[in-house]
Amino acid sequence: MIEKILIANRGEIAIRVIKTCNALGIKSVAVYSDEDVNSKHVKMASEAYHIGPPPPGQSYLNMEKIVETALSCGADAIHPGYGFLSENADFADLCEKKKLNFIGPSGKSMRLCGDKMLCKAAMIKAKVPTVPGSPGIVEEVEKALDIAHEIGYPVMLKSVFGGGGRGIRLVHDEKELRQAFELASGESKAAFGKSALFVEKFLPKIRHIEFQLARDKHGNTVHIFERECSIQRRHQKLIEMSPSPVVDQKIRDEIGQLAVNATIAVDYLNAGTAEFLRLDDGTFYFIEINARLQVEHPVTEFVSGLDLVKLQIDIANGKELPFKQKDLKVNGCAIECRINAEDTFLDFAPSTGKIYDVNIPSGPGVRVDTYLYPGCTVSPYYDSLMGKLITWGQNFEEARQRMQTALSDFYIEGVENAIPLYRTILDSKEFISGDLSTDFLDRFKILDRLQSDLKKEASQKSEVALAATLIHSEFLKNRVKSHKEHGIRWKTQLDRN
Amino acid sequence: MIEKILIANRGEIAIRVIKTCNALGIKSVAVYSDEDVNSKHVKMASEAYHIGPPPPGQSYLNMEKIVETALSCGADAIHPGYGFLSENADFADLCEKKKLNFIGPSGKSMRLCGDKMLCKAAMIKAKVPTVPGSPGIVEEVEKALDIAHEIGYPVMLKSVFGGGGRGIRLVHDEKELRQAFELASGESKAAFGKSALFVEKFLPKIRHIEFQLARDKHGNTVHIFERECSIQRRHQKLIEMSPSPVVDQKIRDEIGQLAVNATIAVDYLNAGTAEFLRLDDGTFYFIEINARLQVEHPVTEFVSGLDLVKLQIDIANGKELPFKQKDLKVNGCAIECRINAEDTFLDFAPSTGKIYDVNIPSGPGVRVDTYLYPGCTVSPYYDSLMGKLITWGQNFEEARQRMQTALSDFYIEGVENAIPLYRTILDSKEFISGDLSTDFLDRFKILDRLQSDLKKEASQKSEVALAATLIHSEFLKNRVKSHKEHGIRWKTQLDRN
Amino acid sequence: MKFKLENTDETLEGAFVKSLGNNEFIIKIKNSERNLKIIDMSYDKIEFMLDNSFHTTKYLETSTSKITVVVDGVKLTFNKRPDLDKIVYKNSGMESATDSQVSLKSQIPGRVVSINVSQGDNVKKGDVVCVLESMKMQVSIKSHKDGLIKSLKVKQGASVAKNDVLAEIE
Amino acid sequence: MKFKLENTDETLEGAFVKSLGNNEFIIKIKNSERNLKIIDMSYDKIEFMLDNSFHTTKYLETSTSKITVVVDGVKLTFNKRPDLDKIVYKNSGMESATDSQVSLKSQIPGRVVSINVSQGDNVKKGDVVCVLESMKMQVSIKSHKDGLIKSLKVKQGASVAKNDVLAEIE
Repeated sequence: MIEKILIANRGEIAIRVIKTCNALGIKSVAVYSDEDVNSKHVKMASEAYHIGPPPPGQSYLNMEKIVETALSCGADAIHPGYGFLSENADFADLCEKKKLNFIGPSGKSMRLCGDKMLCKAAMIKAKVPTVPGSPGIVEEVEKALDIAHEIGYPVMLKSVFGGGGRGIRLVHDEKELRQAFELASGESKAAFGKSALFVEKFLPKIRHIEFQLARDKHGNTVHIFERECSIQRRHQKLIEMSPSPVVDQKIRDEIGQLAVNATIAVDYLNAGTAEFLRLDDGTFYFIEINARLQVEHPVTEFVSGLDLVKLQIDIANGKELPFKQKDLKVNGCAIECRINAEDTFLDFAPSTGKIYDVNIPSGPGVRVDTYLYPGCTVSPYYDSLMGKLITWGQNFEEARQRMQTALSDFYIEGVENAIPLYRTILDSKEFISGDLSTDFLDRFKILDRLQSDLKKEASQKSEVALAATLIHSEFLKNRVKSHKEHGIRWKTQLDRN
Repeated sequence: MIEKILIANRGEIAIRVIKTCNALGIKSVAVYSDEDVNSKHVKMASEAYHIGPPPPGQSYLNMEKIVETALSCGADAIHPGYGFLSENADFADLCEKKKLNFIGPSGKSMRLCGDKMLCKAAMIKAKVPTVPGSPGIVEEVEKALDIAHEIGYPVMLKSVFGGGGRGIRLVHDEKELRQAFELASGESKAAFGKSALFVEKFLPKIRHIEFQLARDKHGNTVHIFERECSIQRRHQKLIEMSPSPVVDQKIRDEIGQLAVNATIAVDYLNAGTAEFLRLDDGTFYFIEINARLQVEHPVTEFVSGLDLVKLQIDIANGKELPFKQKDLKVNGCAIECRINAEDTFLDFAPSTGKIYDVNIPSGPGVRVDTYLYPGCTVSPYYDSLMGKLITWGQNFEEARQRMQTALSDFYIEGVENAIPLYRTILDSKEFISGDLSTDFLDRFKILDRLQSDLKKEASQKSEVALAATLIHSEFLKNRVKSHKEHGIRWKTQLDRN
Repeated sequence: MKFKLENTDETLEGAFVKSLGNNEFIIKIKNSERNLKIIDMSYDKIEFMLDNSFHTTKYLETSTSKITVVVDGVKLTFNKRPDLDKIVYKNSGMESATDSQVSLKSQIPGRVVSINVSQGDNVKKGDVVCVLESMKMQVSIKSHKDGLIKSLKVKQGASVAKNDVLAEIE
Repeated sequence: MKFKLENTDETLEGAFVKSLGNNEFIIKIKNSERNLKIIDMSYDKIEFMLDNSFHTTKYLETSTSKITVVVDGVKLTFNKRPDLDKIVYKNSGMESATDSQVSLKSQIPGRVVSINVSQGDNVKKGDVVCVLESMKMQVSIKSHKDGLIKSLKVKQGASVAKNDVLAEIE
């Protein structure tokens, strides 16, 4: 039985895993780069080991160093989180070789999931419908141009590696495709040492709906409902929810069974996700299996009542799933907003730096997974996900209302973030009516509405701001500079008569 | 429909009500005494009005002032929280007279619930079993002595007013009864202007189990399961949970129906609680109806998925209950620990003062309702409840594990509290096996175990503490005094070579 | 004090009227008197009641010419010089570079992955000048106008901060 | 430095051995060398790694004779004078008054509701001397020994702080 888990990750997901370890009495081991010596996962773990300099390649992607650390500190298992080494089949193999219990699928299964072309073939064999598109990997930009010409623009340029939306580019013409091909190759080479791209027909107004899966070592397989993840920017998810407004129990049973078949087709182990695209006419196409715990797993935890990390550990321990498909029922509705460090109005460009202040919301049905604390740093070396705000309600409307309240209470000082954008989205009649699609932001000109909302809000607060400015000029004007420099917090001497 | 609610309360319950108001888009109005100008409920409400000096009699119990404030600010409803005016029938009547929607039962029903003797008579009529004891109010100490002599010591001396354990005293002999009678009269006179005590047979090794109730204006009545509240100190609840380890669905249906009958017998309206004692042989005795939202309502919210404050508002708006008894199913298990400002080793005596630092736990299945923030004050004028830590799990064990983890993460600097005590209780085999009773602390000598746990913990941390002391003498020794005096936070100049 | 909300005709004017003692004041906003009670004040943060609502304000940046405050989580900037009194919206996305600017600045912090032009090249608005990497993403930095690359200010592999000049384009 | 854990025979001794630079040090605890890395330090709080575990320590009270620290949420007090080196447990409940003490002190803050004895009265241990009210509770303050009420130090209605003397009993 697993007694000590090394978490080969950082940020909110490392903290998430530590929390379950603590509850189960399992020792947790954090690893950290020079950049993360002050990070919360280091502070929370039972033990923490330094593994290298800031660039991921020299620390969080350094598999030998991580395995060596696990062995020398006596960890018996490794949880990879998401990103980094989580879907690296070589790492899974290395763990197995070193007798470390890798909490995830086998290297072999991971390779099959990761190779989108082989995976597609396996799905076709298992009668799981897939997206119409190019037959295999496209090595040369000229070949990509030929295919695009054949199936017609716009097309999607995708990387066999990547996932989570990275390495996916929509291109409208030859020029864009050339530029995108070069960039995508570069990114892929930088991250994975090699490039392998393919082309797929662009499908308009699609929804992204995925099914949470779990499979134990005894072959028991279930899906734990769907998540609707259609609100995206640049093909990366922003808002996720479960259940989906367009999935009823009949569709859930039907597509859920396809997801289970897909899982069995790649001999998957542990928790994973089968991603589907859904067209406006109700057609579902399998796109890929994410061979890891997803960022958005908390929405499934809320509606299923399960602790998915605990489930992962139990499966890794060889236990049988403690339930059957029929035991699982959707309870209420959960929504997640990803709290990314990025500037909505700069095309979601990264925003990094020190967090001077943060207020984390709380309340009935509110959960926040985050690494933020006042004084921490959002590093440019790692991804922009600072945290996740998840709310649950008996129904969609209650979850939405709680999300709105929690968003208003969420304050982050130091980096740009999308909280105002989420407030605009959650207020929109289209979101409320469930008219979702991956081009939601463009289709409803959400950024224009956001600008108008921000103006309205500024106008509402202008009198209060004026009062604050008056106070400043009356009491603080000459003091701020000098005191800020010395970092002194002082109490003002107001009249006490 | 209610659009603006004045919350005639303070502390965590005022904040709790504000959160639901925010989610529902209802404006919230806080009231505050001089002592509370810096309190969190004032900061969170849409509006806040000063109502008087610190002593409750001149502020939070000043019904005329509160009603006047509600009328002048345009509130259309009043939520009384618990304590203070929540069970004051005159206040409910006054609100009704002034056309303010009082979110609770009618004054008439409240009077019946509050008069334990009349209530007992109503229950006997409704065939709800009650505790054997004195036939009515005992005005003179000599009469109390006679009754005690008749039914035999030990006996319980109780106040017709009070509730929440206040005004209940266990006495073993004549001398104790005389002293207790005098104190209880005094307290009751101070708080309610009059005294009315009665005597009941002391029942050994009892459990305190209560049923959450809801009744709408159309007469629909349901119970929302039981809460086991047997872990107590001085007859006040410390830990509550739902479901109870000794209540199965059959008993839940049976006693729940008694609770519903009790509710109807007093023509109750809105959310309330029927309290029962359960003897070791499985007998349940009704003791009283608490005519308000209870401190421990969050455990019911967790296992039912309901927002009870929202339910209260809906009922006050005249809506019908949106469910039937058969729709309500217990989902998992929830536990609550009350975070009181009191010194466990000083017989739970109050501990007040400034909160220098606080860390509030979070995580899956963790909820904290609290008014604490760094820099706030725990006032001697009001009760000792600083907050509540509530955890949910799919089953008792998961809820317990999450509670243990959350308790370790909960840090309060400035006042004594019972967090270490709860850790000892939650670790005990008796708690785990569900062997609960109101004398749990004494029966299992929990305070002795706590002392031994604290010693063990101190011993485990002694080396770390030694390291910290070494650092202090090396780097900080001569700096602390002067810097603390000036309130300066400085970064030390360590060698940076 | 007087200032204007950008893009609207709303003008705001305010002043302290008098002290009532006990940290309470009468102030005037838009010609109506309001009650102000200061609850707590530190060098960069003030908590106060305006009439009967509580507000928290943080001062993020203060200089003689402007002040940036966060009021109940909403960020506003005032220009204090009378001729420039206005509120500039956070996130307004309205401050993009114009044709008259020479400098192409980085709007994000990052590492230079590649430089796609050389000194003396002619570029069109929208052409990729260089690629930055930040937070695992590669971001193309595009020319903000048609022109000639006068000079390149960064090298491949270099780290740039937000607002660093990447190139000068004339 | 050397100190003893109260009620056990465990003795702890420690010292700085050397600096490794970069805020890392070798220290010796119980004769074994340990690696200490200071992460962050302010006047009342230190964050450090001891070997490979992170710890937070707050210094609540420091004087020449003793130091009270909270280590990862656990409070410990060291007496630093060599003859008194020991850890006094928080919440040990062992510091109750003894017969030799004259002063009856209040262990809670509160308001005096009633005084139940007069100067010159004889009291027995456990007799109620006065009643305090705090946090809506009435708490009886009982004599800590048999004796004679020499003087009463409080009046009805007065507020008392923790550790205020209520009466002197001889």
